[in-house]
Amino acid sequence: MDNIYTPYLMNISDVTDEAPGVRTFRLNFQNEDEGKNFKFQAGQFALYSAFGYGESTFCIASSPTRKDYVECTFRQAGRVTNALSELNAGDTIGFRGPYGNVFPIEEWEGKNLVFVAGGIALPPLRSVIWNCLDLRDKYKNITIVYGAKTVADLVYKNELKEWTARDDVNLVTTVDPGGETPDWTGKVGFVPTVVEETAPDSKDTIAIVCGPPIMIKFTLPVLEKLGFKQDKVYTTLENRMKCGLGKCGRCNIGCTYICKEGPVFTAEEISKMPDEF
Amino acid sequence: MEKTLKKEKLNSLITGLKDKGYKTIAPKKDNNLITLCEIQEADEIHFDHVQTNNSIKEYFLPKTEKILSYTIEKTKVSIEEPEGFAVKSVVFGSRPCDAASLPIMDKVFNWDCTDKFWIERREAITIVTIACDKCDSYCFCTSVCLAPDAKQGSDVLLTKISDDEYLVETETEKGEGLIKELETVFSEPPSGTPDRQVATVEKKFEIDKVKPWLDENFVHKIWAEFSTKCIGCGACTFVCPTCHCFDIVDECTMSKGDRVKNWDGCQFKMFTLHTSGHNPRSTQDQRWRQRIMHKFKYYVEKFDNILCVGCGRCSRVCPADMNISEMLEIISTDEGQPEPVSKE
Amino acid sequence: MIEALRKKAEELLKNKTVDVVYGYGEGSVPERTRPVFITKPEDVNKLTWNKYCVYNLTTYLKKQESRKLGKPAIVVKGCDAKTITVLIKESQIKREDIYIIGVTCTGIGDPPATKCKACDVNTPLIYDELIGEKIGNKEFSFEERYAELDEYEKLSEQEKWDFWQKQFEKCIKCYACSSICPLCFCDRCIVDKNQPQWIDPSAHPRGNLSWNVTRAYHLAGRCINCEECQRVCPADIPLNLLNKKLAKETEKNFKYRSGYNVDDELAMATYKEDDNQDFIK
Amino acid sequence: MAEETKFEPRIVAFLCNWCTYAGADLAGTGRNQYQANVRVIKLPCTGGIDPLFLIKAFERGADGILVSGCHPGDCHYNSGNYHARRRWNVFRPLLEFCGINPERIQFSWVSAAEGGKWVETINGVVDTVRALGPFEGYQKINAVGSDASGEAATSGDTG
Amino acid sequence: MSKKIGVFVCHCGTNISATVDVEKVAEETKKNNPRVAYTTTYKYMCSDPGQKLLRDKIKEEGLTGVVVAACSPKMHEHTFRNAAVKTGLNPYHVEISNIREQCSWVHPDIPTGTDKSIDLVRMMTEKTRKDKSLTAIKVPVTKRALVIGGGIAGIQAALDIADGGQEVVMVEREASIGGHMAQLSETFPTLDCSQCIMTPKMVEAAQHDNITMYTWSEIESITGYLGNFDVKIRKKARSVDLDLCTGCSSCWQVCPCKKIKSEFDMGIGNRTAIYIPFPQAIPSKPVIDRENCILFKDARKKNIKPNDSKVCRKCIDACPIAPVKAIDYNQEDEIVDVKIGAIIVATGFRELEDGLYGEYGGGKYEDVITGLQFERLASASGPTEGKIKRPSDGKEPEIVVFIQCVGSRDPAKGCSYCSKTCCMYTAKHTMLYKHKVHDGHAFVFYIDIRCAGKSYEEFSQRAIEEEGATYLRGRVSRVYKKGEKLIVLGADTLTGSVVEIEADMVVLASAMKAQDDAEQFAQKLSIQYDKDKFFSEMHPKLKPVESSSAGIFLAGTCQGPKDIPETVAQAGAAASKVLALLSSDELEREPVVARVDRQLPPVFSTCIGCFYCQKVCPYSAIESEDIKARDGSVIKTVARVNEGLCQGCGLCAATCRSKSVELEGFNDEQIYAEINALEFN
Repeated sequence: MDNIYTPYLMNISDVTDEAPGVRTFRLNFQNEDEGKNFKFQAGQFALYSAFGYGESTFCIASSPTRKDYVECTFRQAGRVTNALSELNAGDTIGFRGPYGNVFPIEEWEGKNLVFVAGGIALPPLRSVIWNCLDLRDKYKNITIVYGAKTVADLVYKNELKEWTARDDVNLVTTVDPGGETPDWTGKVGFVPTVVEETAPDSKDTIAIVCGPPIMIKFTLPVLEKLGFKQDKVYTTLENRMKCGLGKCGRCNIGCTYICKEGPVFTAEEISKMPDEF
Repeated sequence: MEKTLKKEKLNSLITGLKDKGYKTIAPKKDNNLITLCEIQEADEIHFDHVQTNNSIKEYFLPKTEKILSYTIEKTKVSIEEPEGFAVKSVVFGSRPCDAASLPIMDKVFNWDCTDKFWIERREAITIVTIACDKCDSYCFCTSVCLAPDAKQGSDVLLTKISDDEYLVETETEKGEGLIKELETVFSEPPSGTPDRQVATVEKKFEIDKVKPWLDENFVHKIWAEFSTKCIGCGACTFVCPTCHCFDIVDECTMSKGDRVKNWDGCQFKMFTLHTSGHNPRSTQDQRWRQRIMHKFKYYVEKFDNILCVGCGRCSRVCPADMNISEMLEIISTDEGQPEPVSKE
Repeated sequence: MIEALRKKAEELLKNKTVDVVYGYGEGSVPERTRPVFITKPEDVNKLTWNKYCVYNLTTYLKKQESRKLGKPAIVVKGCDAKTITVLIKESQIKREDIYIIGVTCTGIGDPPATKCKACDVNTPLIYDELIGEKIGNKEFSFEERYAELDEYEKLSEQEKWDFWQKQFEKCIKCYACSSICPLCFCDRCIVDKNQPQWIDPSAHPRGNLSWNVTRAYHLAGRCINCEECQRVCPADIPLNLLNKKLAKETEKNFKYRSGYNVDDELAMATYKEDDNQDFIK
Repeated sequence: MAEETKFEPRIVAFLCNWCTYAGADLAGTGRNQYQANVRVIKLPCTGGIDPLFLIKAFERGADGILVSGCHPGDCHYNSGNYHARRRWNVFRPLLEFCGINPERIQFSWVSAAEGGKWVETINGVVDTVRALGPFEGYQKINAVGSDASGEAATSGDTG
Repeated sequence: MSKKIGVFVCHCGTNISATVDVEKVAEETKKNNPRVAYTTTYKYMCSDPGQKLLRDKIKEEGLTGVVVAACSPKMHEHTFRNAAVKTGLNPYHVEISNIREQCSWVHPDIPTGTDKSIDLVRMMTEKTRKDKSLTAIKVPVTKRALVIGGGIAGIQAALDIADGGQEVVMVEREASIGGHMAQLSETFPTLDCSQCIMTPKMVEAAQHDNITMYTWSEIESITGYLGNFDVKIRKKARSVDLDLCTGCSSCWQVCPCKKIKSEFDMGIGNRTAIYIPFPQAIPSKPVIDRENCILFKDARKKNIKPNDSKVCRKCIDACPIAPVKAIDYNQEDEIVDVKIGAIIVATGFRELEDGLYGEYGGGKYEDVITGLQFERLASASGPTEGKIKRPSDGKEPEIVVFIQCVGSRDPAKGCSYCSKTCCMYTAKHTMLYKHKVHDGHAFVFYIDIRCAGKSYEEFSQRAIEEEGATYLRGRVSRVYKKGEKLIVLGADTLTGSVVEIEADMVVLASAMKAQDDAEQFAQKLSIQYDKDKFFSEMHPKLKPVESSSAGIFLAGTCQGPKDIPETVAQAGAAASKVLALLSSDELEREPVVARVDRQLPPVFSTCIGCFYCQKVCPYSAIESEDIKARDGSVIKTVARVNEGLCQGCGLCAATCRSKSVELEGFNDEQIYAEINALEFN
């Protein structure tokens, strides 16, 4: 019988420093067969292990359309992420996943998409953004509103440039007041305000929001005001997890296990959950 | 299959089990405790108790268990799968409530994917239960749809029919197989209806009223009122036969390590603490609510089972005398409207 | 006594001297009591006092949930009262922030708790109001105080190791011992520090040895011998033996007994130039 | 056990920077040879040694530990060694009470001038621990988890 | 940060490579240690090419951590850290593995030494994995010095600093500066008049633009640290307004209390209740002795304000200052706050209490006096105007016995140490006596004569040979009174005979003791003191004027008995240290300091505020900090380390039960990593 707790062994093939304390690993399966059989969909997460320190949960940040590798972006915070950040290209990490549900991107086909992300919450959306961009003709307008505290805190700076350059993507970047640099050309202001200013048309549009709780709290009313129905607004949740498999018993909000029924939820689903965030 | 077991045959039974390659786990007195633990001789077995202090859980979900080990050489890691954790054993003399916990927990350990550490042990271990001939005021199996002679989870159920004789009933093929393996130890069933000596466990609350109340009262002042005295330890969850929450940690030296699955409990404040310092269940009332909700609402919704077998251990060990059946009694008799209190 | 206790509690609540009274109430069974938190004068009849009032209620001084109820009056036996002295010394509470209802006590538990055998605080050393007839506190010799250690100290090294290994093996890391301890008041217990993880969190013999030894060591010169850790241990580990051993060494080496005098310097936060150093080469 | 292999005790020494570490340096400068069983961990002061360090050293397989710092009154930080001494005054009996031979944790004062005493001390520790033999008790519990399941770890098997 | 560690194994010529296979160490390290990206060996790492190699490889290989396996860190840790800094690498990512002093030099067997080296290097690479960048702590410096004590040490130090251009605040607890030196008659070995050389210095100090003087004042408290002390000075109520008073003497001339024993005259002269301690006092303005003044006595008795008492108002009536009198009976203590950058402690000594030697009649017979009392007798400005008279009857003593080592070198009763000055001043006393009483005879009982100092030996020889003092080697067993005479019973150990002398006066060369309140004072300053309560220098040889606390220096006899030249030299030395310190605007300190954990809300800190750390800290470097909510309410009170005071011992870190305090450079992760890398299992 397979051990559900055994991770794949992966090589770190590339390390990118995104922002202070934020880093992206590109990972390749050490066993090629495992790599060939591996499949995931946008929205899913995994448990990454720094051997000797333990496992940490975060989303898969690369698109399922890029099949040769998996990428993850994490911020140094606890024991495991600190240990991960010590690693270099060539080192081994463990990967257990993919777990959780997915963004229903097929349902979104033929619709406009608005992605709203704040700070270190762009990585969960990056997977689905690239997924949709790689299938560009299936979707109508794609708008991305992304904000961070300061210019330095913006992640995926190269990709932001790439998106800016593309004429089939409307990228709006913003930084919190005081976080701008002299040569900053984006907006200055908090994400909810910028969303309101950008005022994407809610008709036939799906909004995908991801960010710190405070940002979500203020963005949802803005979207509502813009006419977005709760079931057209998606977000991802995170909670402390140990197994990722619905067994260890801690990631539930009320009856809902984030690891199994999530992490992707509509605003409607979330509004029905008890207040235990 | 029905048989009887004479007490005088116990020796042969235990020796027989040993001969057939079984490890025997049975209640044994250890100072102030009655512990389910490995025994060698029938004499070691203790009978005259209500309940063992530890539950059967630890033979399927040990308090600490290696789920993999690895060696680190420079940049390379090699993983070694643990082996030999499922040892052919018989748990002899556990209580029906303990046995009943196992099929309940099978559900979560089989949810979508199978936890082999649980399942392989389940396969390797045969449960021979002895129905309760006595109980105490903490017992409430009858309130959670079980009974002192409940059969759920047992492979073989023994019921005392006289001072030196047990009625032996097999409940599963595995149980039947075991009895057959040791056929000579058992006698034929008595003719007529045997006098089953089974304790009478008082019914404390109407379980049917519990979930409807919980559905309505996620926010209620009773959570805080009842749990002010809770000290936030893990005693209740660790002695509970159905509490199965666990933690996964790495323990290692520089070059080799183990990934370990340890018991964890929802009453600890660390249980849900994010690395950011945020805690979705930051106060004891929230944690106490989680425990009750998990057992009597969430698990029911997910797996159609109450996550409680009424063994009463949590209430016996609670350092602050938090009594779960008392809580449920309050809930099941609360006729009033929900009393929402504002959240801080 | 119960009446006097209830009357006092009622008066304190009525006068708004305090917001809550931490006391003992009836428990699940007659042989048990449980902590109760009385906030309304009309509820004082829930208070009781008998030989099953084993709890050291001062532990609720460290808990945010009970502290939220406001300024407490707290029912303490002589042994429990010593905790308050330590808590004051260790800047955890201010004397004026609590009201101490001392109860005289001739022993609790059935059979009587070990700590009661050489009890020298039948009358609490610190209180605002004393309930019950004042009892002249007895004095015991050093040997009498630590008599229960004798049989264990006599064991050979191997016997000691085996004894404690057998005890620690039972530990399930439920942390009832530290949760109940009124002096284990750290926000983050050392066992929960994972960068680095000094104490293996697993309940295997290695993790259990380091946890139990560290827990005891962290109470050196502090433990006031309320024996709550031992009482609550679901694995029946005689934890207080470790605490007591440390108390003995602290008294032997530093002439210090925790909880007796608020003016004493904390044993483990000070030193004397002539401290014992026989063992140092 | 099949054959006798010569037991070499594994010793960890926690030394203060100012006295004993310098004393050990002096022994080196004087080319005073001693047994090579010791691995030194340097700290500013013995007062900075938490008993957890010692437990962890045993967990990582040490057969013996030496803690050494400045003589009383010589502490670079005025009173660090006095506080350390207090700690050991209670910690040592605690370990002894738990069945750990106190000879496995030794303490000494070795000044920066006492290269000779360092050699003597470390040889003494090595010899004493060699005579005591491997720290089997701890070795057994250290092995737990790495080659046995939790269940086996809790069985009363004393081998 | 990703860790890429480079390991450089030094041959140290053959010092290491002769007994350690350095190539194997490098190879094994490269092969096994995670995060080690580069290893090499080199003949002499500390040489210029060695350091260049280190710098080049840091850059080429992109190393973020370095382990140099070489000699003791005490030798070249600094060298290699500095080399790393030049490449832009933070120096605290460089660690030394000591494989020379603690390996190659002490283990001759190559396999053994090699194995141990591999282990030591592994432990250090693991520690390096956990190294964090640390930046030197910069502390601004307040350019003002505080000198505590206005004796010769304090005055000298203050003048030197003031002349160096820095501000000085001087605090003297007596009514006048001058100290013991002002009491002396003449000084050895030149016999020049003490007043003549002291008074000009006192005046200079008083008039110096850079010196602010507080007499009749004491230190209330000192907080802060090197460069940034906050000092509270208590100006005791003098009852006289120093600004108004001209020192005209009208008041003390009319004072009716004339029989108060003068402290300055060591009790053998009298003074009034409103008084100046001595005629040359600076400031030359009086103080009212509130204990003895009848007005204050009356006010205390009646529990009224002093100014409301009508018992005696002679002084205020006599005060010519108008319209506001210079005397203010109701004056109260005043607290002055000053910010200070460095401190010199020059609080001096006291003479051994004379009652201690009852067998010598000390404190019992009036004519048994102490050395300082003799100074006052011999002083031209003393109560006898320099005439040697017996205190009891004013007669000129014909035979005077001087007893040396009273209290000194007597661990049983007095002090174990030698008071250092007594041999010389006793010799001086015999001379002064002979000069004034030509027919007189001086006997000296001594144990040893210790006259090490320029011209000292010659001086004491002169006392014996030219001035005719009789030196007897031995102890005096008893002095008792017989009629008007004092019988001195002693032993002459050189002849082995018992000596009995009928003396008119006995002078005890009493020991120099630390001030009575030295212990409390040291605690106030957080400086160390020795068993005799003299303040301890940081290092007995190399840091003789530094106290154990950074920024606090010692001068004069508060640190131990010494004579005037030595005191002046030490004061000058302390002053130069202070000047050096005050010459920079900012001080840089090694960042090896403790830190109390701080976290984001809602945790803020894992510290629970038990303050054990504060109690064990030898430097008072732990403060308490209230973490407040937006509304100002206190959420939590936690410990905080004052970086300026912390010396990096780590006591707090080891004391903290929750390990919420860590020592930078030796933090928990680093030590854990070292232990974890033992790989014994």
